[in-house]
Amino acid sequence: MNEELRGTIKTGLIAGVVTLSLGMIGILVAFNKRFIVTDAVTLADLLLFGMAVIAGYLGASSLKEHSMGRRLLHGGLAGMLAAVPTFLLILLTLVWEGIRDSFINVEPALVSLLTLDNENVVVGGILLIVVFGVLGLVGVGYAQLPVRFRRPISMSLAWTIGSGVMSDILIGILRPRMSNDTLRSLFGSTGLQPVPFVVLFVLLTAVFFWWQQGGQTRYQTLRQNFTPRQQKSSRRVSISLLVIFLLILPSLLGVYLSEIFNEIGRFVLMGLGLNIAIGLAGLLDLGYVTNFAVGAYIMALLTSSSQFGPENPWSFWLAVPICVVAAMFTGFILALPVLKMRGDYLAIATLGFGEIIRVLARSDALKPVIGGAQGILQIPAAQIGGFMAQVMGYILNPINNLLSRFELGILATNSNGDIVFGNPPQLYYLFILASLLMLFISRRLNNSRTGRRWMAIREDEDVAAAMGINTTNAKVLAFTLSAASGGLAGAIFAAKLGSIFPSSFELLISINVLALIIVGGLGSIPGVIVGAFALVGIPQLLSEFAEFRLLLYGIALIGMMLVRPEGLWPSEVHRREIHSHGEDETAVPVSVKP
Amino acid sequence: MRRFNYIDLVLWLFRIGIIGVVLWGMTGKFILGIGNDYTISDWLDFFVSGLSQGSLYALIALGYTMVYGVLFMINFAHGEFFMAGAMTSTVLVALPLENAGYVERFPWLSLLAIFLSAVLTSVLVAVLTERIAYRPLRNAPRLVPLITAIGASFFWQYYFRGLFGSSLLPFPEFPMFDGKIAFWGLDFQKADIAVILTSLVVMFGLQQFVQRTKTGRAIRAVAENKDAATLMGIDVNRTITITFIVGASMAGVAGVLYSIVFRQLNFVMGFIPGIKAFTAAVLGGIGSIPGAALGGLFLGIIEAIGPPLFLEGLGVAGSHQLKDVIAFTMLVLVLIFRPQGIIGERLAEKKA
Amino acid sequence: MKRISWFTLLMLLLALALVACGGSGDTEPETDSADTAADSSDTADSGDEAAAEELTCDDAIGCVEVAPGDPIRIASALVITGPNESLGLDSQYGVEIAIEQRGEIAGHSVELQAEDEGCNAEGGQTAGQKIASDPSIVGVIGTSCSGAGVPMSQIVCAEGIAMISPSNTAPVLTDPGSRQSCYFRTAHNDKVQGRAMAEYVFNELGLTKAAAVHDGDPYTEGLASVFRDAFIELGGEIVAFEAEAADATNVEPLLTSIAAAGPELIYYPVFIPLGSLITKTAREIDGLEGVALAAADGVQSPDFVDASGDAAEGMYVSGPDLGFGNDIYATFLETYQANYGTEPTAPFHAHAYDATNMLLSAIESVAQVGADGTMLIGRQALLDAISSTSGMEGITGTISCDENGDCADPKIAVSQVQDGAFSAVWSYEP
Amino acid sequence: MSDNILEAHQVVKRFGGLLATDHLDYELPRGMIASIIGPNGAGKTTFFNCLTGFYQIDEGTLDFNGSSLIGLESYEITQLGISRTFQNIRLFNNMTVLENIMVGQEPHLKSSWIGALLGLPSVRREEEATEARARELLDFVGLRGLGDQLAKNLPYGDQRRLEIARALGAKPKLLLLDEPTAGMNPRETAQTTTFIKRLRDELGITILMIEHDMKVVMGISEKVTVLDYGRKIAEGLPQEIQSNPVVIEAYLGKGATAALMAQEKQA
Repeated sequence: MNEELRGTIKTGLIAGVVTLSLGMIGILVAFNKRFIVTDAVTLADLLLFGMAVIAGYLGASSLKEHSMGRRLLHGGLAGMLAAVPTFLLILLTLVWEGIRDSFINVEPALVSLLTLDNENVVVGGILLIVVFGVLGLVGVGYAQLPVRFRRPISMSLAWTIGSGVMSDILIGILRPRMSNDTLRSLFGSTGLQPVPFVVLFVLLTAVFFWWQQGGQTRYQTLRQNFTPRQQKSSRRVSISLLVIFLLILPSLLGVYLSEIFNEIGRFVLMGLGLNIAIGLAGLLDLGYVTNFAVGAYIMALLTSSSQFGPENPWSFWLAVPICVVAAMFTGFILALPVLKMRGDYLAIATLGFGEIIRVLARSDALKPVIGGAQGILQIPAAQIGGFMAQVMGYILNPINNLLSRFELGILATNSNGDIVFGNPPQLYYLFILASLLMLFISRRLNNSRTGRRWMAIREDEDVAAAMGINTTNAKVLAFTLSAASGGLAGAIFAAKLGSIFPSSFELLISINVLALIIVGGLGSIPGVIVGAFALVGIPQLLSEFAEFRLLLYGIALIGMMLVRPEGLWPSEVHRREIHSHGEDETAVPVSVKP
Repeated sequence: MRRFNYIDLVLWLFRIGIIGVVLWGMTGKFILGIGNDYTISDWLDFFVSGLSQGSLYALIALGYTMVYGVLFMINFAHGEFFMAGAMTSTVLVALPLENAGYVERFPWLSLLAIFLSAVLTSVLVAVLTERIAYRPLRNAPRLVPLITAIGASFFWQYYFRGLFGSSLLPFPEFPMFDGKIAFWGLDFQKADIAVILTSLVVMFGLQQFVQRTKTGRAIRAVAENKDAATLMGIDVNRTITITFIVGASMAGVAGVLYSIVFRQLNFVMGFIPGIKAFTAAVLGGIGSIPGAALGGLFLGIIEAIGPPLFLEGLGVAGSHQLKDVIAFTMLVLVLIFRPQGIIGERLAEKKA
Repeated sequence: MKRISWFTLLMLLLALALVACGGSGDTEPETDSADTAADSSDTADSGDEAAAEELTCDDAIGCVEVAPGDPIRIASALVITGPNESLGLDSQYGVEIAIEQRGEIAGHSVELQAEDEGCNAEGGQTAGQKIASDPSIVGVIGTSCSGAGVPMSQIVCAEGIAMISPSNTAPVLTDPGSRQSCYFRTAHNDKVQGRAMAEYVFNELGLTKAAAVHDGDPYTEGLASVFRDAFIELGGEIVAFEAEAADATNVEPLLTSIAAAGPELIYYPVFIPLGSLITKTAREIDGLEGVALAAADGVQSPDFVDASGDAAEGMYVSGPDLGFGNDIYATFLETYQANYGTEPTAPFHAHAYDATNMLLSAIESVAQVGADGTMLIGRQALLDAISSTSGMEGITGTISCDENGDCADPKIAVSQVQDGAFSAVWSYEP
Repeated sequence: MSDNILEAHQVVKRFGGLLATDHLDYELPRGMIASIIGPNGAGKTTFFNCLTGFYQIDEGTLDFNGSSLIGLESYEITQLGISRTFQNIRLFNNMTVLENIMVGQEPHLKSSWIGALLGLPSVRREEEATEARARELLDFVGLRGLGDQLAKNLPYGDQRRLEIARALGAKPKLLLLDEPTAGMNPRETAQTTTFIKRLRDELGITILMIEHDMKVVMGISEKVTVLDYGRKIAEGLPQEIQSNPVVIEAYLGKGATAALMAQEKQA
């Protein structure tokens, strides 16, 4: 057997095992109700038959030789092999009656899906292999396309399918702006209608093709030929457009997407804070939820009108600074015992703090003070009232009146003339404000002497000390300042929810924040934002996938790191190491010893 | 010789504070008699159940520590290897065997089959994880594999949830682990004793393997210095895979032992033991095999005995709920006294 | 710099496109005020009136219009990922079966949009916002966890969407002071259920020394606290009130502590994993040999009996009497097994099934159907219909809603596990 | 105050049972270029580490400019005026060349993080001054124009120079150079030798270096100390050391005397 054939067989079987897995863990059946193209193509079809195309594509493109016949042969073979494990499963269901007692998702619906609804499952299974073989050939054909066609087609296919998957989100955005009939002609109850699907696909392909075939260069030349003054004004226009865009965003997106933006904002805040500890100072903190929890609980204790709040509840704005300071104080106190620890010892100690907070929050011991399992209720939303609100109302109301013609708006006053940060579009402005503030602070610190000290410690702690840096103080400062942002996030979070329960302060939060700053690009401030969009925003949008969401999240984490280990938007200095000489000098003892 | 600064002051206060709380709690317990009145046999029960739980932590911690030793990465997915072995062997081997009546007729053979299938699954999952999620990132910044490990952890949890469902699975009752056994007039759970003994045997075997065999030496060489090991003709990738295999086997064994003691499983069962085992590995001194064993036992025992011993005497409500607080406080306390863990290698002050 | 301008350009294009759409589809009357985003749903409602000529919506909150051939959409917001997912998925299956059995309502099928509430407050809020922002959703079955239910009920009620929870038990949700007007539940209020068990233990079993254990979840902590207070009020003594982590593996220390306190009964109203662990371990602890065990509806499921084995024999469980004199449940269980390949993994599928039927029946009763098949559902009318539900026979008993939205059958059964099944031994009515 | 910038008396540093420095006495007059030589493991770098606070000594006294160094953290010692370079270059690899030197100026910077947040003019001025001085130092060590490179991307010789520039940033009174010419070719070595001389002559910095290259040692040192097994076995002018048979034997092993003599004749 020659090398190439073995490669093709391997490719085909791997694709086959993946297909089999998709079936056995229930994804296919679950997604078979979810249309991409209404009443025609489901997500399950796409996954199932997509595997065959991919197998064919990979089988063909790994060949060195270019003869068409061999390519078709290998592609077709890979496609067919991709159906073989599934076929074996079908056969297995015939002999093993009780298979479902063990593999809960091997159900009749799966078998009928896999056998293309054939009465006779063996015939159906063989049919599946044939179909897979043909689709493998399609994959070969795709591989044969010149790159200049292939790329636009892939891109527009991805976008079109994405629109189909996200149809309910799109409907949410478009509903206020379109008549029901128009909407119904575009979307089915799930998925895009066939005609719009094709139109969109063709349109996007054309656009991408044009862009690639000259549009991009033309745009770039245009920009290059700007005079300095033009450049300056174009930059000014861009920035003001960006600002306007950010201001009207919530009304553009609607309530639900604003809510997702707020969730992203919460994680951006935490990410910016943790980025100080990990990205700048190299202190691997796995207990960031501690600061968040402190901020949230202090906010609840100060402003709640329940029995846990003070007799005269504070206003949100007065309580926020206290929350931030309290979080910083926690960061400071918890930094002291862990200062001498390095690397992973630090990680586990901070993880321990996070767990301690989590347990204490729900404990009976502290129930009289912070509510234990029943949490703290009746936390009022943040609001601006009185004179301040009046002044803002004079500015905001005319703008809103103007914008409302376009179904848009910005921060609004309610009927009493107060500004209440109660619903997501209003809260959005609070998050934007807080995020911009923290962005500003992060940037300032990043580009200052303090930031340099932290980076020096991250690179090599001993040498940093030899340069005259008081490393102890700098590390304590990093923990303290890093906590501030978490406290702020917690404070807004409590006011946003109106009630807090211990279940909001799990280890998963720390892990999520850590993941987003690394996926975004460690030490990079824009990376935090991109990371938060990728790891908080997208999973929210994927709520369609319900119980498979975390499975996809796991795959996405692995995939993103494999493709871009330096992060989605790395800092100027690519691929920064966390520990100076990582593995040899400052690392903790590492040998496998007796 | 160094001057005393505010940090040292705080650390001393912290140490004195914790020791004070502990002493106060014990005073309350034994002298003032606050809380329940325990007999010697009760205390022994706390101790033995902690020891049994700790043995499981230790077994899982071994895998953590070995992988850390060669790759310097926290393998967050290790708890999932443990879960994979336990779930698969239960669903595909243990329950069918029980239904067919084999568990009662050939308990030892059935047990052997269960152990084998668990180890096999754990190893398969571990090798796949290493191959796909870790190996391509061998030269990436250190935190990147940590993220893929977290991703792998999510993936495997929900993969096995998809395969076997999310309900709580019962594990068959084995006659030889049922009931109690008496030593020196005191009763012990047979299952606890079995777990402790098996763990000891497995850990001893591992120690011998790492010390005595050629592969063991290769693992140690790779842990010491990968480049040098390559020069010495050691296949580093292969050695790392073997390390994963050995670590995952321990996890597989631990998975079955866990099933024997607690007799119930579900797809999230790996997460908490995973975190605890990681803690144990660090507590003992990460990278050290006896350290992992010691750390695991310490953690198990302190979790069991801590609440009644330290907290009840203080009159704290719901003291058993706070066992994690005790465990992690002790961890921090230990790391303050010994930043390198209980038997971690001491860094010769600072390296210049 | 380049990237920023790129991003801006893209976003600008998108914005322009959307605004353009806004201009073209401008058939709606311009009734809304400045905060368009918040009111967008209402606009949609009122805009639909033109289409449904002969039907008029005079509802105080507004109506949902279902076009001919379109499904009636309801949502569920349960915990379907994470460690508690067996709880929520089980309920979701209950909802799905109820929809499946109902078939069509006046020519419209019923479609379920399943959301995840993650068993925490922020999850409940996010799911709530998603549901609230979709004007086509008639009602919600959710949430699983009380912590998620508090913020979610505030959000969906602001839009007048009916919400029925199958498993929230926290008293605060139906407390007259804090209850949201659109909130109902088919689960038993902790106040009732905890008291029922206390009375049974003290009056019927004649035990005077009890221990209670919870796991730090609002549900279990609430029940344990109510039990403790009621038991003391009746004249009993609580010898130990303990807590354990829900994901604990080693409960021997906990039970050894409790054994030393010398209770006659241990009440642990926790969920299946911890409940089963405590049940099995309690049988092996010295000093707990003759001690009675009791739990609540959190473990009232075949899964629990399977996982606990013989150890569960003889223990008491409070909750609805699922053996209620009809055969709905038997049919239900068959369908469940056939559709999902497993026995129920948690107890609340039954409550979810009843909640869904309650919602669907209410929809059936208030829906106005036009000649062309268009359906109008008044939101206020729906809420009124739900709250006037009475005497509906469900799996969990006779469902009747009181003025606070508690709809569970007031009768609470205390069952005993006998031969691997729950059989009712006593019934409590407040 | 004596004329010695550095005085060490009976310094002992133990690692386990091993005496890394064995009752070492050392005096360094102000303004001198001095060298410490000795075979590998003689305790030279250990002595440097004791001086810079990386290690705490077990016995003896260490005085710099008349004040004791004992018990000080290494950052405090740097602030007093001792800077150092490292045998195996230890730059902040993922920072730019300029940033490296700016970090070196730490002891003279005053701005706090609060000032930086507020964007105070004084902070901005200080940053500008720091950067300007960093550029000056870059020019001084001959790395003009490389300021924005990542430190790790510099060639080896430039990295050594950068390390010296970084150390100079602190405006030290005493500069400790740990094998400044290791790994350099003869041309670079010659350049570095001149450069070290310039440091003393132009900036007035006292220099203590560990060096293996005898040409460098003999060329610019005004005093040479020989360590072996943590003990001082000889001290004096280069010529005296060169002809000291004890040293030659300890340092180069027996039979090396002749070779060295021959080398000297050539020079």
